Amino acid sequence: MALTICLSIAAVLFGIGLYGVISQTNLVMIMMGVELMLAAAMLNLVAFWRLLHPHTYALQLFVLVVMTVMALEAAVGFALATQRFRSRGSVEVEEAADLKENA
Amino acid sequence: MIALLLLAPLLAALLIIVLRRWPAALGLAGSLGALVGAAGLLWQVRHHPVVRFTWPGLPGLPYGLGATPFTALLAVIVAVVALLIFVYARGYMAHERGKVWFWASMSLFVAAMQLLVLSADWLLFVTGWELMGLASFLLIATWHWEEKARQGAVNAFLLTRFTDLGLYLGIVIILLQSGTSLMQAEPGPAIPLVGALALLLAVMGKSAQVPFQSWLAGAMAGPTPVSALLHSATMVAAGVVLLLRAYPLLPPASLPYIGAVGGATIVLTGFTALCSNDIKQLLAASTSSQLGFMLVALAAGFPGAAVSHLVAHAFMKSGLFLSAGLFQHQNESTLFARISGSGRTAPVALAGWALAGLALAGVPPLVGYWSKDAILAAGLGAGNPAWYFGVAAGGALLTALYIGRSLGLLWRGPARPAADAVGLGLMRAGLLGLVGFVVGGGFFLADVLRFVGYALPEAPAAQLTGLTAAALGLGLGWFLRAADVGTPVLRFVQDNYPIGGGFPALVGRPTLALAAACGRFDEYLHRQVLGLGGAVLALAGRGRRADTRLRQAAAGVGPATLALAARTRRADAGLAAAVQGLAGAFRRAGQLSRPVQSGLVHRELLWTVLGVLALVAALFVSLFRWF
Amino acid sequence: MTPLQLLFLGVFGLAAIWFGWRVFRTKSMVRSALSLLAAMVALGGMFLALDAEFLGVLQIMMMAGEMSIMAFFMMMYMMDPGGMSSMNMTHQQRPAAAVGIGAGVLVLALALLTPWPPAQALAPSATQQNHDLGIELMTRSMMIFETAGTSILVAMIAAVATALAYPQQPD
Amino acid sequence: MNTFPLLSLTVFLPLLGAALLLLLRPRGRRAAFAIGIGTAALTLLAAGLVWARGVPGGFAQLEELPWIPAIGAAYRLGVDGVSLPLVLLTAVLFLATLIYSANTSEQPASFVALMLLLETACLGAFLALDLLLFYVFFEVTLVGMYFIIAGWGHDNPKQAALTFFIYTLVGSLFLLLAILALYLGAAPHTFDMRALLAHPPLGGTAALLTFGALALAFAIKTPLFPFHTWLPTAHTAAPAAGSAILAGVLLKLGGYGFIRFGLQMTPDAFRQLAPYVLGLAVFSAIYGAFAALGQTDIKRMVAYTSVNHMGYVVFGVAAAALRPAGGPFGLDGAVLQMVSHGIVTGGLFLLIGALQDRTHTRDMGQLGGLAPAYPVLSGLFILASFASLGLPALAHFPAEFQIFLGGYQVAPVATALLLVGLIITTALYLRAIQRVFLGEQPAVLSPLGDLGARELWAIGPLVALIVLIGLYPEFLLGLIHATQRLIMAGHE
Amino acid sequence: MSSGGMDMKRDLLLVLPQIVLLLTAVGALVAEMLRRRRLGLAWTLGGLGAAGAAALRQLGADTTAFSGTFRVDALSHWSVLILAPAAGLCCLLARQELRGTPREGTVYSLLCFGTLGAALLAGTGDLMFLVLGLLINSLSGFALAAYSKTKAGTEGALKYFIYGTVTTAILIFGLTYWVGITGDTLLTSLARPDLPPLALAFGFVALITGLGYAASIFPFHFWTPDTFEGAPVSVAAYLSVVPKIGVFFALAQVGRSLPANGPVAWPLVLAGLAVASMTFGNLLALLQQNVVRLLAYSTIAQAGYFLLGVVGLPAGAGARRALIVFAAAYAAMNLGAFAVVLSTGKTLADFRGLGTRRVFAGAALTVFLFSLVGIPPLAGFAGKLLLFEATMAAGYTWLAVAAVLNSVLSLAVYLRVVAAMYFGGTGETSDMGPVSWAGQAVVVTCFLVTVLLMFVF
Repeated sequence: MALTICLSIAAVLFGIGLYGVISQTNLVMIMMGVELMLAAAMLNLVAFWRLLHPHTYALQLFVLVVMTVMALEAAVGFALATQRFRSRGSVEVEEAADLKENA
Repeated sequence: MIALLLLAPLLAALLIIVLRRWPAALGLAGSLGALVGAAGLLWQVRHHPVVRFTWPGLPGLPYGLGATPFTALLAVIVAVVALLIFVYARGYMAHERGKVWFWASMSLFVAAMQLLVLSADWLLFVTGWELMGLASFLLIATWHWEEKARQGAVNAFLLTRFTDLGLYLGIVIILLQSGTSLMQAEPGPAIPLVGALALLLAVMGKSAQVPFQSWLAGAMAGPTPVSALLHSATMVAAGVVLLLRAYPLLPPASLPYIGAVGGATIVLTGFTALCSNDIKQLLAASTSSQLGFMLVALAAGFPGAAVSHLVAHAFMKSGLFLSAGLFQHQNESTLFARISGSGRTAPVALAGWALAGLALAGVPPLVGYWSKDAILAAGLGAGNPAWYFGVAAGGALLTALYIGRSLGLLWRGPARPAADAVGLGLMRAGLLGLVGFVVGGGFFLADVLRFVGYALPEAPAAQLTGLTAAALGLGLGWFLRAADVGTPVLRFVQDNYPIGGGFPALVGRPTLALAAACGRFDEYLHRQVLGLGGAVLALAGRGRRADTRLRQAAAGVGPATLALAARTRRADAGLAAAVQGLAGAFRRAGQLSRPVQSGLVHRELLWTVLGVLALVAALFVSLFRWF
Repeated sequence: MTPLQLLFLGVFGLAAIWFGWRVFRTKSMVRSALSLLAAMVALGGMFLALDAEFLGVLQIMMMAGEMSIMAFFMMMYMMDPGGMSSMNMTHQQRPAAAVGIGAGVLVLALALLTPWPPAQALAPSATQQNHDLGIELMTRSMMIFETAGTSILVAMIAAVATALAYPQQPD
Repeated sequence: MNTFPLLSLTVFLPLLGAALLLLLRPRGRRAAFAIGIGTAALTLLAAGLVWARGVPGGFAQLEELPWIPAIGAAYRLGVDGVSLPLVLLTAVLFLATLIYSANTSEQPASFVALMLLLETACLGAFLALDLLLFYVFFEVTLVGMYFIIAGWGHDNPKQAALTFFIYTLVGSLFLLLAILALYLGAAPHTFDMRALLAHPPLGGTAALLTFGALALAFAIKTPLFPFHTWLPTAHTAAPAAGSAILAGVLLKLGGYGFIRFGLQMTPDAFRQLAPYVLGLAVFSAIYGAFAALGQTDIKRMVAYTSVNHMGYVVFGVAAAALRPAGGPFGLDGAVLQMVSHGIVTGGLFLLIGALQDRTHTRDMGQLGGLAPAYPVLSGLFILASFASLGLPALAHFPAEFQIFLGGYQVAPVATALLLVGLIITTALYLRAIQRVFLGEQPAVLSPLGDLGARELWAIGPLVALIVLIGLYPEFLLGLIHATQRLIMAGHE
Repeated sequence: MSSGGMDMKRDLLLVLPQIVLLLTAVGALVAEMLRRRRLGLAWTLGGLGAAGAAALRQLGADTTAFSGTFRVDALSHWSVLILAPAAGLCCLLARQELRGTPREGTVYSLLCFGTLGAALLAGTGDLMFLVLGLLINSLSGFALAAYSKTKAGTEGALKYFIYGTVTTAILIFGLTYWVGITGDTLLTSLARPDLPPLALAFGFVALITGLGYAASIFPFHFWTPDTFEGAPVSVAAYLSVVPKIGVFFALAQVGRSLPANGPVAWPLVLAGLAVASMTFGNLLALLQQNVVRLLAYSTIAQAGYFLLGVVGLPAGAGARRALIVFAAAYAAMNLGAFAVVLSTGKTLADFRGLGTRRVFAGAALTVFLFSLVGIPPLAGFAGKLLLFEATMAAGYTWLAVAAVLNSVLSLAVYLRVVAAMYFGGTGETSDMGPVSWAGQAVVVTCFLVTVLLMFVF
């Protein structure tokens, strides 16, 4: 029961995150979508640890790793956004379409 | 001796080509050498009936050269006739262009014929056979700046080469049956009928039998010595030599076919000769007809008769040609219309013609009388005398008729001044030599044949018939007119019965059309093959495009339109277009998949995620069997 | 699992979903960021309800920090941080929604169709957890742990290298 | 027994020459061709020494060095009666074409280096006894030929070269798959051709598929209808020397492959499918002849006759595969036919090159009456033509006659059909001779005159070989026959 | 619980190559802080060499370190042996291209970090290494791609970043399911036969997504051409080689543990992706006028060939050997091609007449491109030969046929460049300045490896 609740909530969060990633025009908003997807992953991991394998601490460690990923990607993402803003004046991805074949 | 016999003319030919000077002298020397060799060979076989050398040719199929009394005799006859014609040609060609070409080819020709005569295995036989074809092609094309000569040469070689396929097939069958390429002294079992008929095809081509007689007429475009050489002891005789060689292997069932071909040829070409209005054409048709006699004799089961006529005919026909050449030289033409009556001013030529012609008609004691009698006797002795004898007697009558007619035409008509052509002396010398054999040869014919191992059939009824036919024919023929009446039937007979337009129309044009079609088809194929690559790739790219169905349709139409346009616009230069079409097809295939690669990150991301979902869904569906 | 825990789980879960949804439905990035923060905190609540005290607290604290940073950046890069003129920040809504729903349904089906083993009733105590996690970190997963540290170093270098403007070249 | 690695020397001498060229980078044409011709002559000498050492029948003069032991590949060279004639042919033709093209003024050093590279590749492919090594050499020939066509050709050479490259690469990649199938089928896995020849590894469907891949690869290379369409294009675009090598040597890789791979490594599959191969070969030969007759470009015409002649080769091999008893003649003939075709067609292409230098056209409609103007050129061309149409006493006859002998035993009707190709070939050559060389001499002639010393030195030996092979084929056939008997013995 | 028998010293020695890589990266950073660029380059090259030497010393070992989380086997050794020199060559290229730009030394450091990430991926024995290796590799890649800070550069980096984060998120989410069903994060725990197939399949697709993005497998490849075009050429060279090799070795590590005949027919999925990647990459490469983009699409196509090796894994050790040889060949020929591009120009027009203008560069590029096609006796052929062999041994003959047909297609792609070099007339554009010793060294090294690889192994 508890597992089903947790996995379902994670699934919905993942779906929302994916929707956000695809529907948003702003880099920062896309990153938010990614955060949601990663959050869903963490929820999965915690639920699996608690309800299926409470003595395997690698699962908890994995949660920590996911948190690291979250934070680090956000950090580099913001740095990139800064640079992009500096060179282009916007972080809208629709405006990032200068590079394509001109053949 | 064999080496001398073969190498002398061959060396002469090579030297003429390399040195490019003294062609006539070298040619004559080579011919003389060949004669010496042939005589020596004859001397050799007098004591040792079989002389043979073999050396490795193909694996298990050695080459061999050898001589029997018969082949030695043939070699001598060829050498003699050739030498005399060479002498004649020295005068004939004194002022013509293309001497190097002519003399080299003549020498090569003689060498090839001697090789054919002396070959003791089938591979060398076919070598000589084909080399002779090559030499005849070159000889007929001596005056290749004339359209007629070019055409005649090509037709002659093409037609004979076509029938040579029969020789190949026949020899293949013989070799496979006997297991060796050497001609066996003790013949094995007879070959299948197919093989015999294949050989017969080759004979029909080479010996200008019906329906392949027309190349001979075309071959008259060459110089007259060439015609003399071709039509007497060599080229056309090769067919009969082949039959004589293969005779022990022929199944009895094949003989009627040979007889039928020979008989038909005697009659049909006899009429052609009778209707001819050109002296050389008359001789050409007559040659076919006379060779038909030999075939009939063979089919009747009397090779001796065939051999005798072969020998006699060599001298008679070359003599006739040489005298025809004299007429031609004096009048710059061979048409009866232009030379009629010139016999009175050219006594030597006329005498040569008359003697050789009478011999051909079967007037005793000339050599032709004996050989023709032998054939008539053979006809009587055949299993089906009504046909064999009848056709032979009819043929004899026809021969006498056209000889008589030609004599009449030459004698009567307007008197023409004798031209002082250069080289007439040598030409006359050659002619006289040959006529000498014609006159004297008859007395030795039976002995010679006995020497080479053949018997001459004799029958009083045959002699009587022959004499009657000769007298009747000559008498009637004298009064026949020049056949210039342009009736379609006569023209049809004159032109060697061109049914449906003859070979050029029946075979040549369809072949060329087929070839052109093949050429076009090949370009089409090339374009299709190239287009195929593009189409396959376009197809591969298609699966990925969900949103470009419309463009897909356009893409399907695109290459097709392109191909169509290229095909209709330029059939020839389609190649370049095709290659560009290939590049274009690639390019289009790539462009079609380009909407996927839009450069907009969110759209691409969508594609990616859709791809993932598709993968997951596919995997899930595939897993349902696991539940 | 006690019913109370289940209740908390459900409530926090619904809250997380609601706030997660709000992230992409506001016209203002600041509100989006705050919604995300709320969703993360709800998630932390779920961790707590699942007896993972350490992770729950860590989650709430980290997310609070991160979201405040995010809010700053938002104001830097947004043309309209307050969301006053109700500008549209979205595109390709329809396919995105389809994909999102599709993926959610797929994962949901997966979660429901997979035959999970029966749930464990009891969890180790919080101290036991911390102790065991520490042992894990220092033995088996030491290299992983160190690698995670390295990744932080790399991220710092990468972020700095990317974000800093070039100084004018002296030449 | 002498252990000097003569085969390796033969194979890599040209490569050494090419390396020398790249090192010295001679500016002038003379220096480049001096090196090239010298190297090719030395290679011919080495090949002659290989011959002199003796080839008893089976693989002789083996050389083996470890290469990639992990996968059972090694540097293995050896020679037998099938490969030696082709090696000699290669050495002769390269020498002749290098002499012939000694007037190439455009980047002569690169040209010579490429030709030498190509020679190494061809020799290596014939001498390799390791599948992998064979494949390596096989592919390098493509590269070399691509550059020669694209760099020194005419009439849009880039596209022709690309077509050639792509087309033949398709074939060679299928060859690669077949090689891998053979490799995987052998136990233990090995690329050693001798092991695979001794015990053909595959059976059943695998063998059929493998043979299919092999047949496709070599049918493109040979080429057989309908995979031949690259050939006329490539020939039209290639320079004379390139055409001579392409027709003279590269096509032989196809025939060689049919024997070495198809006949020897997948014999049962070949036997099973031989009727189809046979039929295709007959059709190809006849079709090639007809298509050649339909051409107006004399070079294209000769190119199509290659389709015809190589059809005979495949016919002979297929006859040998169909029934070993009928094989001896077929296989002997096929190998000899490859040599004959190489020399005759190589000579013809060089002659056409000489013709083109003088008249600047290859369209038979625009030519005529050249015999009096260029008697030597015309004479040699006529001789080579008659050789090509299979006149006895010239090179093609012994080979074709044996093929007919071998074919008649297994397929009389097909053989009779094949003879039709002979008469069409006759017709097309006669037509060409008549149109180009016979007739009234043209008013305007090139100042070049008749064949010069360079051209004579290149073409003369080829013509001499045409006559030699025609009159005394035993000097090659003895060699071929010994090996053929071994192959057939292992094949019963 | 799994601490029994742990021997820290042994384990640390086993991961010595990776530690050396880390130290190299840090040292390069220190040199940059001191503004000693040449020292930094020398240190980097030396460190990479040392890492290679450390890996060489251990060659032949097949064991694990840290309780199975990190595998010390042929793949991890060879990854260092291939990647360290490759990274060194990238540093040399960067030296030629970016010399004198601000923070030149950071590039060396990030290149080393990225290599470390790839090396960790190649030895992964634990799901978390998959995530972290990918993370380290991607983070340094983002920074490198954005190095030029131009509009194009940041755009490329932006795309790379978005792709990276999204696919990584999917990867992690999918991996959690694997963790859920196995109860562990070790790859070896996947070998159990009774795992629920749906979750296994989902995790696998997520894995392909996350790794496929870094390896530019279709349909996760979209960032590739834009990022390559925007980034410095040396960075593009790096991106085309180092992450890719790491990822494929990681896939091979997973393939070692995941049963192929279980419910999830993963080789089949990979085979399909391989065909799609090859075909798509080659088709689009045909259209490019920009040689960098052309090479970008060519790396997508080559990724398909890499997948052949993974598909062949279940059949035996041959596939792993094939992957290693092809990786080495690929590194050499791709880096070489980029090196020539770096000194010549980006558009096809820049290559006109190169064959006569700079004979060696032209010849070398020809060799690299022919090697990419797979023409013997060049390195690319050796790799493809082994790949085909492995594929056929695994029973995927149709895949080998598809790969073969794609090789034909790729010929058309690469010959366009060759034709431009030799038969395209002479270009009017001049080269991009003098070629430094560093660039020349890269071309020569790659040339030698490409030509000789087949004769030395």
